[in-house]
Amino acid sequence: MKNISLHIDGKYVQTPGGSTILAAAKQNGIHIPTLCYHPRTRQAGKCRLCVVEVKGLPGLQVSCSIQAQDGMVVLTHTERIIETRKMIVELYLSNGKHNCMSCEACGSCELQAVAYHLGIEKSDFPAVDKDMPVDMSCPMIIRDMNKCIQCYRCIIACNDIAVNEVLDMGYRGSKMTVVCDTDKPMGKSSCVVCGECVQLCPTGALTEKKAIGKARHWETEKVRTTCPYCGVGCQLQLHVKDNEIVKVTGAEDVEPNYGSLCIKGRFGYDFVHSPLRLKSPLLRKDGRLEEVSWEEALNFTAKRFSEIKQAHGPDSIVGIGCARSTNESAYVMMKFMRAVIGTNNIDHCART
Amino acid sequence: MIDKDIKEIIEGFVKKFPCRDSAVLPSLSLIQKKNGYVSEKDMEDLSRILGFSEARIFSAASFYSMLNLKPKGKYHIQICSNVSCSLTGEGPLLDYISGKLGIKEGDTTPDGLFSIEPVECLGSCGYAPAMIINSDHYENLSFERVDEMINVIYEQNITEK
Amino acid sequence: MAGLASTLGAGAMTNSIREIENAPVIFVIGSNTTEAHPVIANIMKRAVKKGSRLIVADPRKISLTRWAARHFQHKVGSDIALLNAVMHEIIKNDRHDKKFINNYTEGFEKLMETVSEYTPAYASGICGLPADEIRELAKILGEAEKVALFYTLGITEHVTGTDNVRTCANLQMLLGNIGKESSGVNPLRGQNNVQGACDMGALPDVYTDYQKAAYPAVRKKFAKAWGVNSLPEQEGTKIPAMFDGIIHGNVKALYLAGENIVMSEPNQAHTVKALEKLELLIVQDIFINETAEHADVVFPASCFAEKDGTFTNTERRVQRVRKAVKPPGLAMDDWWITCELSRRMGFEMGYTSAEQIWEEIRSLTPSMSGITYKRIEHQGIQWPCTDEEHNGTCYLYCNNVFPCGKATFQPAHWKPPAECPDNEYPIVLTTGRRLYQYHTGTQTRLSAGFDEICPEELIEVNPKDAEKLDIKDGDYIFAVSRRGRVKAKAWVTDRVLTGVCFMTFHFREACANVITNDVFDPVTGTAEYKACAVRLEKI
Amino acid sequence: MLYMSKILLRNKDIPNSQSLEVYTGRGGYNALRKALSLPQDDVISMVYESGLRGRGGAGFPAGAKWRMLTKYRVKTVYLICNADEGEPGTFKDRFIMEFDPHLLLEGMLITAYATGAHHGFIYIRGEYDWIAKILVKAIDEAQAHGFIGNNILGSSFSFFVDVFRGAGSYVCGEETALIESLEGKAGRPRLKPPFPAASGLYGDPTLIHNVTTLSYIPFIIGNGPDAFKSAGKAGSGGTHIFGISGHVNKPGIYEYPMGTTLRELIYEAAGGIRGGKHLKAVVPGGMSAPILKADEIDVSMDYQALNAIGTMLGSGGIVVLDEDTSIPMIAQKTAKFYAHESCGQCAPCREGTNMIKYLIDKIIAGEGTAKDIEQILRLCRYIRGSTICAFGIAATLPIAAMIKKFRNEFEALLRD
Repeated sequence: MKNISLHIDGKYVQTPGGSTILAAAKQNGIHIPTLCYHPRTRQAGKCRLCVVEVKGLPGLQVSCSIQAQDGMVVLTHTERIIETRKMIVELYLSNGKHNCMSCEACGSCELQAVAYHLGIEKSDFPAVDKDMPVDMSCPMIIRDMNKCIQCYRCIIACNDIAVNEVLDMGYRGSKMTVVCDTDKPMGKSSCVVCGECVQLCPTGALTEKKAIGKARHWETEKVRTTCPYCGVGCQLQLHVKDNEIVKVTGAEDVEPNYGSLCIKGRFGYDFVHSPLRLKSPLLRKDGRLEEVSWEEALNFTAKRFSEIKQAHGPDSIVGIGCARSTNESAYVMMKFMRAVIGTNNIDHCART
Repeated sequence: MIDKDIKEIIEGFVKKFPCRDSAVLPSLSLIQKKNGYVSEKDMEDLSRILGFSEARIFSAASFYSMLNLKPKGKYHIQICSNVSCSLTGEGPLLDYISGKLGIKEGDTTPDGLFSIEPVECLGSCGYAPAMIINSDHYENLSFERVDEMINVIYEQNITEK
Repeated sequence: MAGLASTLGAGAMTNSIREIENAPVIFVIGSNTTEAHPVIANIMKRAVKKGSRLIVADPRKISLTRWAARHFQHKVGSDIALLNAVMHEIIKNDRHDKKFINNYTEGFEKLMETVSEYTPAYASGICGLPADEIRELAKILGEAEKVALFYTLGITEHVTGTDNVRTCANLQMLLGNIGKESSGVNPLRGQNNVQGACDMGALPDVYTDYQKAAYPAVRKKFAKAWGVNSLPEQEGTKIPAMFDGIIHGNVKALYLAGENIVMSEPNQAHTVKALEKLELLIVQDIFINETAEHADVVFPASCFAEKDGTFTNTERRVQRVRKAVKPPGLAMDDWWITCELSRRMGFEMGYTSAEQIWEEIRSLTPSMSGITYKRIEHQGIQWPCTDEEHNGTCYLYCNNVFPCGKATFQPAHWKPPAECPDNEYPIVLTTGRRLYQYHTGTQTRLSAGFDEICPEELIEVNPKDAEKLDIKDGDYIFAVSRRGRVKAKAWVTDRVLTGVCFMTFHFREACANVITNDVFDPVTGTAEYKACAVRLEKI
Repeated sequence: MLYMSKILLRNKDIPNSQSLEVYTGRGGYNALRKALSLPQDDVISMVYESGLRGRGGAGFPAGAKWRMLTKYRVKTVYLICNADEGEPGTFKDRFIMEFDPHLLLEGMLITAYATGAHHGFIYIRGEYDWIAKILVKAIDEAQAHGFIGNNILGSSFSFFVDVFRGAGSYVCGEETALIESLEGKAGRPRLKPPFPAASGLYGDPTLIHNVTTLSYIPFIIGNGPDAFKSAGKAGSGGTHIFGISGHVNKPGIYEYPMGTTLRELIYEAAGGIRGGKHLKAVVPGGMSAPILKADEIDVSMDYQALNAIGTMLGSGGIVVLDEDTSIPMIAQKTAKFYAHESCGQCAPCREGTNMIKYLIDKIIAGEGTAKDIEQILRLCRYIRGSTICAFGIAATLPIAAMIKKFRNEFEALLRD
């Protein structure tokens, strides 16, 4: 698309045609706060935090959904805009239970970030009582609707990204809340626990149960890797603190999954730290497997392989490689069987 | 539960409208008319018949104030509580009826006969006060006329028994 | 994969995951995509929302059918009859792509001859589908501008698996759905690095990049690179033959890296018997599993989060694996262990990093020679990628260039499964996976929450069969075959047809592979996991 | 002198006015015949020239709306009659549908012909059960006589119409919410653009008009645009149906030319204040219109004049309040209504209307402080213009006006 030019806050800026005002501003280093907008859920317009003034248009316009036009004159930080944003954030704080102290989302919460940005210490409105029971019924996901800001991201995630069609918006007005199926607890619903909703939730309304209390967002190192389950090869972020994986999220900016995962990829990581993991080489002695040193186990094995090869020929030894280990390991195993043992008896579980 | 007859009518809605989406609201209203309210099971059944997610059906059913997700009395009285209706008449009609039936708003009488609830404008502002019993509309109400109507219902139900 | 290699040239998905979203028709046969490849299923469902027609052919009413425009519920093991009849109809109605067939394929006459006898009426008797439904499927596929075909183990895990795959390829060649975007023949690989393990030559007949071990030039090339005088000539054995070799006493030692074969191979008793007969069993794994219990030596290996390297996904994309945490105790990388053994047997490999190994791999592997760790730092690259300027390949056979000149039709006749139901074992058992467990359960069952959602094996039984046998939903029952018996809970559901039941191999307490049949496709050595005869017994 | 003109209500008091026989006997469906003999664009031009403005509340010129649709002639076009009358104080559309359903149908038919629509819906609020039945009967009758169906009156024009009942939601009067509701979803307004003229029902171009607007069409086509224009005043052509309720002697509906003064309507048409009391305030255009004080009623009832004094014609629902009325009580009812009816979709409206209600309740309960009044005004100021649909404006303008004009009454209730 051809570039168009417009004025934002008195600055002459350029943006590709078809961009929203929000995108145009972002490309040019102008920050407009958002809550419901996310690049993966796209058109939003629910939180109204990204409002701007556009010369010639009445009222305020949501920059996340209005297309930038050639010659448009946009203001993003007038008093009216700032006051509107402050009002909205204060209303959110008054109408929900937002306590950052123990909230799992602290540090990655977008409401917290916006409040910080606007300098809101506490809401000037009285607190309206909201006390919805926390839904703990799902083994993987905690739903605390007191922290929900009705941004619709989880609903778009569930219906348009993962297309599992479990979530929708129930009731109306101030009673409006996200429901699973016919307002069932998540663990009793048709939810397949892909966690797309958790990944896209901007606050602590949806959190990973296993991650609770393990680490603050800023304490973890994020390591990009490839999922160890099926052949799709989803790209993951492992959130690591003190040599422990505390959480897994999807990597949003790459193929093939662009952030999507399934229950196994997102929640099936704790086998890594299972106490049942093998920690030492084992050697069968008097019929029992006993812990031995690497030296002993390797020497024994090498000796036995050599003996058998000597006695029965290289084809009496077979190797089965692993369809779950790395290419590099598979290659080395293949090379070992062919170059060292001297046989083509190498196969792997290619079929299951 | 959606029985065979209701299912047939619903399938008729699907055929009648240019798009099956439009069958959702008429189906929910129909279910309520037949069953008195829309139960969880009804919504699950409807989801399967129409091929929409349960959540989508629930989202619609829980949005509209005329659809009940819980059972109501046999005679569900909805009284306008908006401006024009509270300017005229002898006093708040809701308080009068709730006093007469001995139940609070939102409740059902122990015999299951009546339930009452305030509603917003019924479009009878010039003929206030107004109320609806099930789907029948009543205007220009006085306490006396309300007494009469309730008594008629009582009598009808005694003779029916 | 042999089926695809012999028809089209390469044993891999022809197209890419992201192309699914734009396919006008998506034809899924023998793939329970929502449970086995959930993220790909998401993209299929998104495509449906955007207007694609999703067509499912599967003996089970899998979850994907909820989004499908049509579900054809054919009988277990009748795929060739169904697809041959579909091709019969397509040719009859002149809906085949003559230009593609004439210019880019060989063997069309043979195909015509083979499918000529598969009239819808004839196939109907085999598939259990009305002839009109077969005609309808042919019409949908024949009229579509493009069709993207997907299959998984429902196609391959049959004694006729190779023929099944070839038949899928025949269909797509007939329709000219090869060599263009959002079409093709797309096998979805079941484990994270099956594609990679194949590409790396962990197979008895090929080196990396499917370079044939039988060719002297190939052996010479690798011998030179590895610094050895010669490399073995004789083709090696596949897993089933290995077991036979053990039982016959020809094979004495097994070096097993990371496979839980007791659970994953069919006819468990046979597998265990073989393991017990071995002189030496070396197991390299992350857990003591059912197989490691028989080992003489167990090497503790590192898992995916503890090592550097690469995996290759189902769309041929080589992606990085990165070390995030330290392995527990003394556990080490698989390749380190193998290298140490090698050194002790007098052959020094001397690698100090995974990247170093990769550099050797790409020097010997033409289709990956352009892929470096640096280039895939952010996003993986799909092979073929022949030099460092090459951006990788989204879909194969662009411009209809096939590795062996032309694509070859390889028609096949339908054959019934090796073991068909009879009076004693009247029900067909077919096996597969559930969303909430993985493979033999070693990973998911040791992760919190999974056993809460999916705690035990469920045998799917059709309500009519259940009624006949007086089985109620939730009853514990026995599934009995000629090879053994398994006890598990019955799930009475119309997901399966009458006369069919379904199980998985996730639970050691009730593993379907105790009773599955150890017969194999003669070309690939893949077992017929998808069909054997059982009877169900009420307890 | 007050001149009562009858365009829409001319059949109201005729016995059996709902029947096709009576309607055609009084010249009904002649305008349709005339329209069918004209090119579609000529029909559109007549409506354009008449200056007819939408009577649902927003007052958008009807002809301009039609012209937006003409570029979609090749696509499926839907026509929707918005009969979801739900604004407190408004009760005009029901009388047209109840007593003259064929007038509405004829209006829809002409509109459909001009704009290329072949399928129409009358979206009627669920509470109007008996009126829905009248409409269904009228449609059946019209269809039996060839006014609705295929090849209407021998022409190539075909049109079908369904009555679709709402289920209790004020927001569904907003046209995109109404479309969502017709599509079986919760009635939550869509983001605009796209506007319904480009992408409406089922994603197709859609024209939506209020009952009253559509009912003027037969008169305009039958008598020409000038006849309509001259029935009102410049910029506000035609008549208007005013529904007068509250403290007047003769509440009810009255059709008068645009430009009649509010004083005339209260004191002449509706017979003045009940019980000889003094007037305190008037809501001139449904509960979303800012309130007027007794000294502001000499205003001409038309779009421009009412806008000039900070209020609006809206739906023409006039609520008259006498000297004994508590304005905070009216504010409380109004706030409760808007909090109850907010669809909940966008944050300022959902959270804001609820907070306004909370604060007014607090003041009425004697717990309020001066800061609460300021906070209500703050909410009114910033909710306005920041919401997805006009509901946010409707919910805040009246409250702000009540506080500004009767602040002492609110202050008298404060805690200190």
